[in-house]
Formats: sequence, C-alpha cells, structure tokens
Amino acid sequence: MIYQGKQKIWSDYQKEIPDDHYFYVRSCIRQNLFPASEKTFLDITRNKLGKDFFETEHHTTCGGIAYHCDTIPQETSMTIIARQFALMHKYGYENYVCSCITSFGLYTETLETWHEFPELEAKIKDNLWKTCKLEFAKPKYLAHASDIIYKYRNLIAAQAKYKLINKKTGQPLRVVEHIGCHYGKMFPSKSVGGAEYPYVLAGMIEAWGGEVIDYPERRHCCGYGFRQYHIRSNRGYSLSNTHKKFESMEPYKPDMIITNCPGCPYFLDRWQYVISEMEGKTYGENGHGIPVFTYEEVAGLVMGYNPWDLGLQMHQVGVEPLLEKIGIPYDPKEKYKGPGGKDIGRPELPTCGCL
Amino acid sequence: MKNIVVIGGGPSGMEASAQLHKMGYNVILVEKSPALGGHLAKWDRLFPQGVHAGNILEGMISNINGVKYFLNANVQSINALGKSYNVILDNGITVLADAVLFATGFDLFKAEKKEEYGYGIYEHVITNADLENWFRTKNDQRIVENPKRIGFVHCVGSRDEKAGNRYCSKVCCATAVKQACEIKQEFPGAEVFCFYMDLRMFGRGYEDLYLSAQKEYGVRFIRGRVSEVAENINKELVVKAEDTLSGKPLKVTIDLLVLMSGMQNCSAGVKVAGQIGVAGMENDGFFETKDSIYSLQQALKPGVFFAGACTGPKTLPDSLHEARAAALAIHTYLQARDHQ
Amino acid sequence: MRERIAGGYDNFVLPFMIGMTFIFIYLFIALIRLFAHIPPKDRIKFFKSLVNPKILYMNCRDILMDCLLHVKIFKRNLLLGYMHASIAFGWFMLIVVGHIEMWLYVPQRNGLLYYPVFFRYFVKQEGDLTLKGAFFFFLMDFFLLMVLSGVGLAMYKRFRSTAMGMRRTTKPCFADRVALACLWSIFPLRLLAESFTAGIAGGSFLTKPMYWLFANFLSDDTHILPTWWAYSTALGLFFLALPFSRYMHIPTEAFLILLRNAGLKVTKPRKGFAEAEIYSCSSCGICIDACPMNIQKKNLPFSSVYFIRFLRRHNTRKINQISDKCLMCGKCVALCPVGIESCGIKRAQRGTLYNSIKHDYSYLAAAHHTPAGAPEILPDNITPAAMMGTATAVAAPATEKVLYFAGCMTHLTTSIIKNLTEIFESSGTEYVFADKDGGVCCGRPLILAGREDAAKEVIAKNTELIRSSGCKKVVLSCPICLKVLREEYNLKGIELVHHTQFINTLLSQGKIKVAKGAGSMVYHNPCELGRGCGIYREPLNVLEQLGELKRAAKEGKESICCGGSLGSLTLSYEDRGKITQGSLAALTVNNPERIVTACPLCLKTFSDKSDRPVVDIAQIVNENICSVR
Amino acid sequence: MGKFGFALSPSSRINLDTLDNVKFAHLIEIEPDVLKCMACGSCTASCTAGKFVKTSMRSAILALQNGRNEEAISLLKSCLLCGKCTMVCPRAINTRHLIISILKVYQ
Amino acid sequence: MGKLYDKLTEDYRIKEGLKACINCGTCTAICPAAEFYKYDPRKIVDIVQSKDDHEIENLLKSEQIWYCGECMSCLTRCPRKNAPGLVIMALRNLSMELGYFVESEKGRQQYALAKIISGNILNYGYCVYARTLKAKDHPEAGPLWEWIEQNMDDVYERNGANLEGEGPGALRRIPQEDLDQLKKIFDHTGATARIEAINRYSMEKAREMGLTPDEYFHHVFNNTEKEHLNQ
Repeated sequence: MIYQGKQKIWSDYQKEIPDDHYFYVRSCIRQNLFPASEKTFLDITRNKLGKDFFETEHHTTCGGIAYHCDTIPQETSMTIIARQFALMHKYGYENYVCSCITSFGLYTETLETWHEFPELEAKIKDNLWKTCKLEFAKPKYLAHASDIIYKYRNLIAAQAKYKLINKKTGQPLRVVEHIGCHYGKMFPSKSVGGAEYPYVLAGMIEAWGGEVIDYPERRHCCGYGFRQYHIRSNRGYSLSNTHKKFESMEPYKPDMIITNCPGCPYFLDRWQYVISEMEGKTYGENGHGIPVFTYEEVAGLVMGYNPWDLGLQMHQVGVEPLLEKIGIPYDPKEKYKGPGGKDIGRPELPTCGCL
Repeated sequence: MKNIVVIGGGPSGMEASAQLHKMGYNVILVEKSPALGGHLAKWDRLFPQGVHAGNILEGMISNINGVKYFLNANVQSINALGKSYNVILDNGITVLADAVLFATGFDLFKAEKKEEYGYGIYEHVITNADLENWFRTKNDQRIVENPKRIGFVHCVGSRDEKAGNRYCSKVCCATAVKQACEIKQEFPGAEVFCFYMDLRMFGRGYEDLYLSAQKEYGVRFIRGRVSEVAENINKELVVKAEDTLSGKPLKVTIDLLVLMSGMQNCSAGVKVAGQIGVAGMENDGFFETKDSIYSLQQALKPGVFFAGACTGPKTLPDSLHEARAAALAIHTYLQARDHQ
Repeated sequence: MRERIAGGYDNFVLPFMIGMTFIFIYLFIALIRLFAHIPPKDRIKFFKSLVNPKILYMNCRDILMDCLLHVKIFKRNLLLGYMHASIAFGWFMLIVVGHIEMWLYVPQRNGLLYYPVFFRYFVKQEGDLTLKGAFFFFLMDFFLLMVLSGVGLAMYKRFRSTAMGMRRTTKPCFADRVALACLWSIFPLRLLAESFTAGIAGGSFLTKPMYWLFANFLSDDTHILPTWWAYSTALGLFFLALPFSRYMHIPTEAFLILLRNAGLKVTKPRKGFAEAEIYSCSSCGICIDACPMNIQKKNLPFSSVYFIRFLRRHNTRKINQISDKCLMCGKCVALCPVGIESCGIKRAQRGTLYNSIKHDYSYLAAAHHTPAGAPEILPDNITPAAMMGTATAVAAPATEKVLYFAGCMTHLTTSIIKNLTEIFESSGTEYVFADKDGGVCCGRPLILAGREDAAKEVIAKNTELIRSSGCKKVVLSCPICLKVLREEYNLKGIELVHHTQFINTLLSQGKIKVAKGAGSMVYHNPCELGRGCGIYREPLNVLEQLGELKRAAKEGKESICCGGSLGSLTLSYEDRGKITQGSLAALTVNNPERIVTACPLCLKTFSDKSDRPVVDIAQIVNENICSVR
Repeated sequence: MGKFGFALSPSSRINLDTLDNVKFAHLIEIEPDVLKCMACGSCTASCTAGKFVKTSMRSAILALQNGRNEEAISLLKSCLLCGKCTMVCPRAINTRHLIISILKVYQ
Repeated sequence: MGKLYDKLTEDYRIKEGLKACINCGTCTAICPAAEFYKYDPRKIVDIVQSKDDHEIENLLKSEQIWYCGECMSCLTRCPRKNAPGLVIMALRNLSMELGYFVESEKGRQQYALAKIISGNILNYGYCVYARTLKAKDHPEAGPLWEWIEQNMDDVYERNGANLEGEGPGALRRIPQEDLDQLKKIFDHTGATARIEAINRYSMEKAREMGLTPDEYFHHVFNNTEKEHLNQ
C-alpha cells in the first residue's frame, strides 16, 4: 500500500464543511441502539468545543428505512425530507447535519434529483405546503455527523487524554474503519475522501494515534440490506456479508473497528456474537471478539469520558480488553448499573462466554 | 519557400514532416520532450506481429533528414496573422507559418483516476506503458519475480463516463492481447487473465493474435469489467469482476495487474490549439475536424491541419497514413491559396 | 518312381518339422482362444453353418475365389491380382499335386507331413519317363514356375508399387521382413533343390534344364543335401515367423470366410470374430491408398492396415489414436480384398472408451411428436407433467402420407428442405414433416462414437415417433439417418428411402417431369449413401435426365469422403479441409459446372471450400422441373 | 437454522484461486480446441438437445474454466453428439470430441 | 415499447438510474446479494432495457427483485452512470402497485415490512422504535437485548436518552402535531395508498394460502420455503 497515492486521492475529495451553526437531526437506529453516541456528539460539539448545534423535538425520521424497504414511495420520503429542511429553515439554520448515513444518502440523492428534475422539486414544494403549510427550503451545506467530528478531529486530539496506542507496546492500535455504504458510494464527491478510500474515519484514526488497516473487503457492505435484516428469514444475507468482512480482516489482527453508520456497529457487533454461537469462531485476541465503536464513542474515549457514559455497555462484544490496552480506567461494577447506580441486574453471558 | 510548423515529434509529426520536406517546404518540427518518437519511443514491440518499435522509429528518424526540428521546445504563443500564423517558440524562435500541423498525439489516461484499481496505491498495479517500459528495460520494482497470476484490465479510462471518456481507445484490446502473450513468454508458468467487455480485434492479423493468445498461450479471457481491486496482507491483488458469460461474481488473487490505459487528447496540444480557437469536441475532447469522413486532416480554421491521435484514438499505421494525407492536404491547400 | 532314401527320413526335414509343429500347435491354441471369445449364440450359429449346404457352397466358393484366386484383386489390378493368385494358388496346387504324387508312388509314407514337401529328395526315377510321370513332373514345374513368377512380381512390387496400381505400400515390420525373406527364398530354393535332384528324381521343363545347366559346372552331388537343408530351413523359419507376420492371413483368411458366412459380427474390438479379421489382414496396403486421410502424408500411419497391426501388438495408445481419428467412410472396407470390417472394429474399440460415458436423455420422453406439431420446447427443466404426457404415445392409424425426416444436419442446409418440400408439392405427394422444428438426432453419431447404449435410447424414442405417425414410408434427406434407420431400428413394414430414391421413383412414375437444363455436373457419392446404404444407381439415373453428367476421378464405391464425416472424432479441422480439397479435386477433374451431392453434411462441407456451386440433388431436380403430374 | 431462524449462506463467487487445474490440463492435452472458444454461442443456438433441455457447449467450457465441473457435466449429459455445433463453430472447435472428452475426463 | 416499461420510466429512479447498460458486470462483481442469492443485477437491468413486457412482468413477479440490499455499491462502479439499485427500487415499486409482489416469497415479505416500518413511522415518528423491538424476533440481538428489554426505561435513562419524554433528545415523544403532519404526507403522497394496497393484495394471498392475517405475518416474517441461495 502506497500511502502517498491515497493522500493524492484524499486531496481530490475535500468537501466543504462549515465550522459552526448546524441544525442537528437524529438517527432512528442510533437513538435506539446507541443513544449515548448522539448525546456524546452534542456534548463534545456544544460543551467541549463550544459550537452551535441546534435540535428540535419536531423533527422526525426521514423515512429512509421505509424508503429502502420499499414500503413508502419516493415522493413520500422526499416530502418528509422537505419537511425536515423546512424546520431547519424555520429555526434559522442553513447548515444541516444528520446523525444517520441512510438519511445523509437520501438527502444527497433527493437534492441531486431535485436539481436534475426541477418539476419534481416543484411538486414536493407543493406537497409540503399542502400537507404541512411549511415553507420549502434547501440547506446550504449538508453534512453527516462524522464529517463534523472529522472536521474537529484535531481539536479533539488537542483535548485528548488518551491515544489509540497500545500502552504496553507503544505501537499504534490497528483500527479497521467501516464506512456506511450510503455515505460515499452514491455521491463520492459529497464525502470526505471519496468512495474508494474514504478519509472521514481514517482521518480521525490518524489524528488520534491509530493505524488504519486496509483489508480486501474494506469497502464491502456490512450486510444490513434493510429488508434483508428486518425480515427474520432474510438475515442469513446480512450475517453472511459481515462474516465475509471478518474473514477478510482476520489476518490483519485488528484491535478495534470504527464505523460511521447507525446500523453497521450493531451488525458488526451482533453478527460476531451470532458467528461465535453458530460456528464457535471469534475474531479478536484470546477468544474475544473485535470491539466495534461509533466515531463519537472513540472520540469520547480519547477525550477521557467514562466508558459507561458513552454507552459501551450496549455492545455485545466486550470493550474492556481494548480499554485496558489503551489504558483507560473503568469500573467493571458500574457497567450494567441503571441511572444513579441503580441495580438493574446484568445480561446473561453468551453461550460461548468470551464476547 | 513556405514555412510549415509541425507541432509534435511523434510518428505522425515526423512522417508528415518528412513528406512535406520532400515536397520542398520549409518544415519546422517542434517537440516538447528531449527526444523524437513520442509514445513509440517508449514502446517495445508492436502488434500484431511483434515488430520492434525501435526499428520503426530508427527508420522514421533517418527519414526526416533535412527537416529542422527543435527538441525541448514548446509553442509559447500562436496567433493568426492574415492567412498565416505567427508561431513563437519558448526557445526564442519565431516562425511565420503558412500552415500549422497539429500532430500532438495523445496522453495516456491517468490510471490513478480509476481509484478502485489502485494504481499508485497498490504495489503491483502497473499500466500498459509501464509494462512496455519493463519489456525494454526489465527494470520495474513492481513486477515480482515469477508471478503466478497476472491480470490485464481492458478499457481503463475508456468507455467510461465516470472517467470522462465515453469512447473506445481502439488500440488497447490488441495491446492487451499482445502484452498477455509477451508476458506469458517471459513467465511461461504464470496464468494470465484478460478482463474485457468486448474484444475489439478489428485489424488485419489481430484476430489471429487473439486466437493464438487463447490457443498457444492459454490466456484466459473473462468477459467482465473489473469492479474492484484490493490488496491483501501478502500484497497480492484481489480482483473482483463478474464473469458475465456465466452471470456469476468472480474473484481471483493475482501478483501483477496491468491496466490498459486508454488515449486522451494531448492536454498540451489542446492548450496551444486553444490560442487560435481550435478546440476539442465536447463528447470526447479530441480536435474537431472539418467533417467526419472526407476532410479528417483539416481543422475548421484554414491553414490548420491534423494528423494522428489528436483527432481520436488511432493505431500507428492509421496515424502514419494520416500524416501522409495531411502533407498532401497542406500541399493542396497552399497551391490553391497561391492561385487565388 | 520309388523310394530312394531308406526309412523315408533325413535330418534336413527337422527345421521344417519344427516349424510345422509349432504352427499347428499355435493355430490350435489360437482357435480355442478365439472360440472362447465368440458369444455362445454365435458359436452355435457357426457350427450349424458348417453343415448347411448353402453356406457350405458359399464357403467353398469364397475360399477358392478370395483366398486362392484373389478375384477381388484381379478386378482392381490385373498384375497385382496375378501376383497374389499365382503365389496362393500355385503354392496350393504344389501341395495338392505333391500329395497326389506321394499317394500314388509311395503310399506307405502317407501321413508323413514332410514327405510330399521334400518328395523329390526321397524318391528316384527309375526306368523311362511314363506319361503319367511326365504329367506330374510338368504339373509340379508348372505350378512352381507360377509361384516363382508371383514371387518375382512381389519383389518387383516392393520396389515399384505404382506399377501394380498401388501408390503406397505397407511398411513391413521385422517379423514381416523375416517371413518375407523366407517366403521369397522358399521357392527359388525349392527350384534349386529340385533342380539339383532332377538327375535322380526327375523333372520337367523347368527343373531338368536347370539340372543340365548346373551339371555343367557342379559335377559333385554333395551340394544336393545343403540345398534341401536350405529349403527346409526357409520353410521352417517361415512357419516360425508366420504368427508374427502378415502371412498369418494365409491360415486365418479361410477361417474368417467360414465365420463371416455363418453370419457372425464384431462384438469385441480385439477378441473373437475381430481377432479372426485382424489376423486375416495380409497387410497388402490397398487400404492405404483408399484412405481419404492420406491426402496428407502425415496421416499414413492412421490407415487401417496399421490399425490392425497395432491391434495385433496390443498397442492401446496407437489403437485408440487411429480408431478415434478414422472417418469411418468405409472405403477401406469396400476395397479390402479380404473384406475386413475395420470400421466395425474401430466402432467396437470406441465402445471400450466411450460407451461407459454417462448420459441423461430423460428429456426425450418429453419430445412430443404429433404429425402437425413440433417438439415442445422446454427451455429449462422438463416438468414431470410433460414427461407423462408422451409416455403413452400410441401408433396412429395408418396413413398414405409419407413421413419426411430431415435430420439434424439437414436443418443446417435449408436448401434441401426447401427444394424437397417443393418437389413434394409439385408431385402431389402428401407428407408429414417429422422434425420441422428440429427433432431428435437419429442416433448414428452416438453409434459412431462408440456409445451404443446411449444410442439405443435415442433409437427407441425415434422408433416410437416414426411408428406413431402411422406413415408407411419414410423419406430421409440425410444418409447418416438412413443408414442407422435401416440397420438399427426396428421399423418392419415401413419403407425407408433416401430422397434420391424417392425422386427417382417420382420420375419413373412420371409424377414429375424434368428438363435437361442443368448443364454439366459431377455427382459426389456420399459415403453413407453409397458404401453405407448401397445406393449408387438412383442418383445417377436422376442426374442423367437433368444434364451432362461428368466423370469424377474416383466414383462409386471408391468415392472420396467429403471430409465432414461425423465418423472421425479427432481429425482436426485443417486436416478435414485437406480431405475436402482432395475430394473436390477428384470431383472436378473433368471441370463440371456444378457438384451435386445427396447428403447435407457433404453439401455443407463442400460448399465451404468449393470453387464452384455445390448443390443437393433435390435442388437441381427442383430447378429443372418442367411439368407436374 | 437453530435458535436464530437463519444461517450463513455459502458464497457463489467463482474463486479462481482455489481452482484445481489438473483435470483441465489433462483435457487440454486430449483436446486443445477447448482453449479456442470465444463464447459466441453458435453451438448453443444450433443445439439439437438444447431444444428440449438446457445444453450448452460454450457454457460448459466456461463452467470448467471456473471449476464448476458438475455444472459442465450437467450441461453436456444430454448431448446427442449430432455434430451440428461442430458444423457451425466459427473457431472450428472439434466440439464432438471435446464433449466426449469432457464427459470422460470429468465423470 | 412495452406498457410496463413505459410505466417504469415514469419513476424518477429509472430516469436517474438507467442509461444504456453495456453489460459489463461491474455491478454484479461487487454486489453483496449476487454472492449469496440467485441474483445478477446486470441481468435485471438488461431485462428492463430490453423493454420486453413479458420479461418485465416475469421480473415483477420474481424473487430476484427482492434480493437487493440497496447498499448502492453498484452505483459507484458503473461506467455508464447507471444505478442498478435504483432500477430495482422502481421495479419493486411497480410490483407492489400492480400486486405482483405477492407472487414471490420474498415479495410477500412486504406485508410484514409495511406493518413494522411504516407502522412505526405513523405511530411514533421513527422507522425503528425500541418498544417494538422484541428480543423474541431478534435473537441475534443477544442476551444483552433481553436485559435492555426488561430494563428499558433505566437503560435508556442511563444512556442519556429521553425515552417518551418531552422536548428534544433521543427517543423523545414526537409531538402529535408532527405525527399528524407525517400522516398527511402519507395520505397525500401515496404512502397510505401503498400500505392499503400491500394489505389488500396480501390479505387476498393469505386467504388463498388459507392463513389468518397473523399467521400470514408470522409466515412471511419467519419462513423460507424456496431455495434462494446461489450455489
């Protein structure tokens, strides 16, 4: 791998990311599965970095999952999106940031389609007025939340307490980055680093001291596939694709995985559990799995957040070995506590016991 | 004596210069690089029969005896002056040319633009030009000793809207098949794969080349465009394509991947031509000719002529024919101009 | 004439006796082995045939005509025929007359094998030459001269084979050379021995003058015994070499005639009947010239004679190579003086290689066949329902219509179909097109590839289809189909004709009339139609009514394969092309305007390479129909 | 399926890395014409058996090159050896011999 | 040419996603579905561009169009700027419009998807919603999810969510006025009609299969009867 070659490509794909004043929109999946990540995002940007990220309770899902499960027509999702944009406009923002990759892809696609087919834009504008009596607007800048963290990666590094470095060996951690498909594959120019060698997470890893691993199936989808996961009998597809990725990354012995997509960390995490149950195989060291993180979780870790405040207890693959590797202190007793240290029991261990 | 400026010292520029010189014109040949020959000088052997490029080039160079030529020279400015063109070279020479011939040739498509193939990123990905250079010099770190599998990717930067080139570069298929045979001669034990969309073996002897690649050299032709190349932990390349003939995705791990970079209009030539309002066409970037059948050597501007690959991908013999045709076209033009 | 040597024995007979004993034992064992490999049914058939007077007559006739007189070779080339006949018949007569002499003069020695052979040594002439004695002396000398003339010709042939109408001749192997040397020396030595002894034992026009000649400078009698030793040794050696040489055909050929007349066929490629054929080959080499592959010198080793030689040597690799490559055009069989069915042996050999290949023709069950309709097209997999739908196909009521069976290859040469169906219509023939949209293959290609078991399934299906049409007459365009339908199908009561025959009948019945406007043409006789089905006369009959029929260099049963034969499995396209060109050259020696053939495969093969139009007989007829009905 | 109600799926990707070329090399020895195919499809278009059941010379060659030997056999086992494909092949491949050779070598 | 084809071209995703395909196979080469299902996106695009109504109808009734995971990896690689993924979406759209989707096992799953996902949107304003995520339907979520399910309020509070709370935050209760607007959008833009059509065709199919709506839901959600895998 020739690093300079990649750098050259990265320099071709530097999208413009405004520094401040964003209208923040949440992700359905992340709110359910990684609520602490969104909380951390807002905490870092607002409190640690002093930026303006506005959120309103009136925004909703963008309908992306329904759209990609093909249960709602394109016009419906476009009108919902127009409503979100209208809210942004209503609250006086022109920079739009979303926490979800599916949304990000869908927003980008929608804006492109409107651009290409103005008659469709006019129709949506009309729909929006008729249904919500809202004024149609389009964001000046559209960003994904990972773009923001990428943008602030050096600011975060400056405040970091820890680095992605093996405390014992002093070697950088080997980090696999997994980019959500809809981040750059549809519109490479709207992403940091393009579709083939995305830099959005690689930039964070580099800034925080880790080493990016480039394995053959790096670009492959985690296997979510919308309907291929939401219907139980289809989940073999989802599982098989993740399996393929793990088989491919295995020889590189990665220490951790960072993702920028809502679903991917869940799938890369849980399918490891399923594979270990089905096949008895694990991909990490000493029979452990490879811990999977959101970028906010990693940012939080290097900035010294309490791991359990970051929601790392909501991962099936245990993060403790990695925390120890970096040298981040944690209280194992606190891991599964409820609010205010309330005892709410703890989940059973998986059959194989070592995840 | 009438002055004719020929821009580009590749095969067509040299051939046209030689012809014009024999017709009695004062020819000034301008070449931007330190040597004559253009891409031909960098090539080892030529399809279909494997003639040595060097021999052809030698003959051409001896043929331009008496032609004034400047190496390391660029056209600094060019502008119309009545029916003539005032050409100023960056070496200080100024010529009032009665006719200008663009034989500016082509640029090879920059293979690194096809990011998914990893040229310049993966260690064992090279281009057709790199391979020719290796055939000549046997010096390229990227080519491992005794590779087990070697792949050729056709249509790199050709027939590709994303790469900005919708057209077919015409010569890459024959070049790939030729190179596949040659590399099999170098490494008889290697398996060689050609990934193609269509095999455009249009010329005399080309189809035989294809047949012998299959039969004599056992080259495996896979009908499917390479979708993605990845490097594995051993620095081998994992190539993914669809075998479209069986409708199944396919992968193969190889030790060397050769990208068949296509042709683009020479960017330096475009810059010069732009000064006198001669431009590339929107659909493919190659210079616009007076028409598409009959007057291929004439530009829309009087006194400006073309030869070779600056008006579209061409084989070497095609370019040489055009060079001779261009010489004749210039002669006819100047004669007619004198009569008026 | 009475015995000269007391005891009727001398040591010099030993070499002969050793050889003779060896060959008797060898033949006896070989016979037992051969019988062991003949299927029991065939064995019974054989023994019954021996007492059948009709077959007995055939056996005698064939042995006389083929083994002794070599009538077939005479027909081919007089000199070559004489060469073979003189040696075989002469030698045979020497033996017969020798025995008669012994029986007449020294009856006490009856039963001694060597005695008649060396008769002249053991006896002496006493008193005046009687007429009877002179007659026998004359006969013996006459037949000896006959054999010697044959041997002389044989020697001449070795050096100049073309003189006897053979462009190429066999390359002898070592045993052949030994046996040949012996054979060539047996009779000159006998002449010498008998000449030397002629003073004592008497002689006739040949031996007597020789005796006098030699007596002039050989006064001593000591040279007599060595010559008899030499003669005996030559004979003994010849017998010893016999089983390993081409001359094994001498004893085997007669036996083969018995087997063949009994109606036996090749079942195994190297054993039983095939073995009799193999050892009946005299390596005469006529098949080398016959083979169309030999238009190229490199294919000489692929001739039948070498195939048989390798069979004798059990060289499996070579056997397979040749049997796979052979075009199965049958020309070598047609011209073989012994009538060895080498194609049958090759087919059996292919069977050993390919019959075990698995196949799946279950889909055939779904091939619907109704007089009006085409086989149902089932693009992917056959549904069980479709299979059940045809399992019950029953014979339709008889109809006057003819069934037209075009065959696979004819579908590649649509001109045949078009012209023939037009002829059907012009002549008012009602017909049913059996395979309008492409039917099931006839099975012959499978048989040719040695896959008889697979072919059986196809044959069964087609039989059912043909029978279910209710037609009593089938017209075929492809001679390949015709041959297999005639030979392998059970279609009793249904007449099978090729379209040349059919057209010929239409013409003779006046159902169509033709003008003689076809210009000049030559007729190529397709292998499978001529040699395969014996149809030679009808096409010529038709063509003579159409225009000027020019002669080809090779005609009738010597017609040269077009090169497209399905018989060969391995012949390359390039080599086939050479055969095609050779065949075309033979056809065009008299510069005909067009080449006419009667086989879709020949038509397609020639069309690709010919410098002049090639047409099917149906087309040329249809073009020249001048009035109908 | 177990408790999950779904399972890992096998990959259908043709993997040329794990190809066993021994038989194919043997086939090339017996009938080198196998290398000449350019997948034009004339054979499949003219196939007699192909009218009834999926039979394809060109697909079979491809299947062998991709190591899908059983698929190749299934594409040829219905062949009647009628020889039409030999007649129409523009590359003059001896398809009949190739077919019986494939069936023999791979069965 | 074909009526179905014309109907397809009304879809903006076809307008965007289908220029002339050259059958190069880059899409299939990296398609996650092509590796595991009997699926070849290139062939699907080719069928659509053939404009053959008969073939397109077969496609609309087939399993094939339901294998795509809409990851859009194909989009990146197509040298003709086609988007097989978008073509698939248009095909699925038409299949549901015409009721063809119930002809295929995978198509019938749309019933469950509409119920779950569209249901969540209308009821809560989220595509997925913790309260409706049941461990019994998601065994892969592991013992961890069982624990979360049992302690949902505490776990979400500990993780900083605002489950069913007022004001902004993760999993907040989305105000009714906003849900009403979503419903209006659904009604106005065809989503409600889509849900109704899916239900109607599905219930017809359920009757045909002799299943109650619940059984039908359970069946399409859990069962695989046909062979979909590509061997």
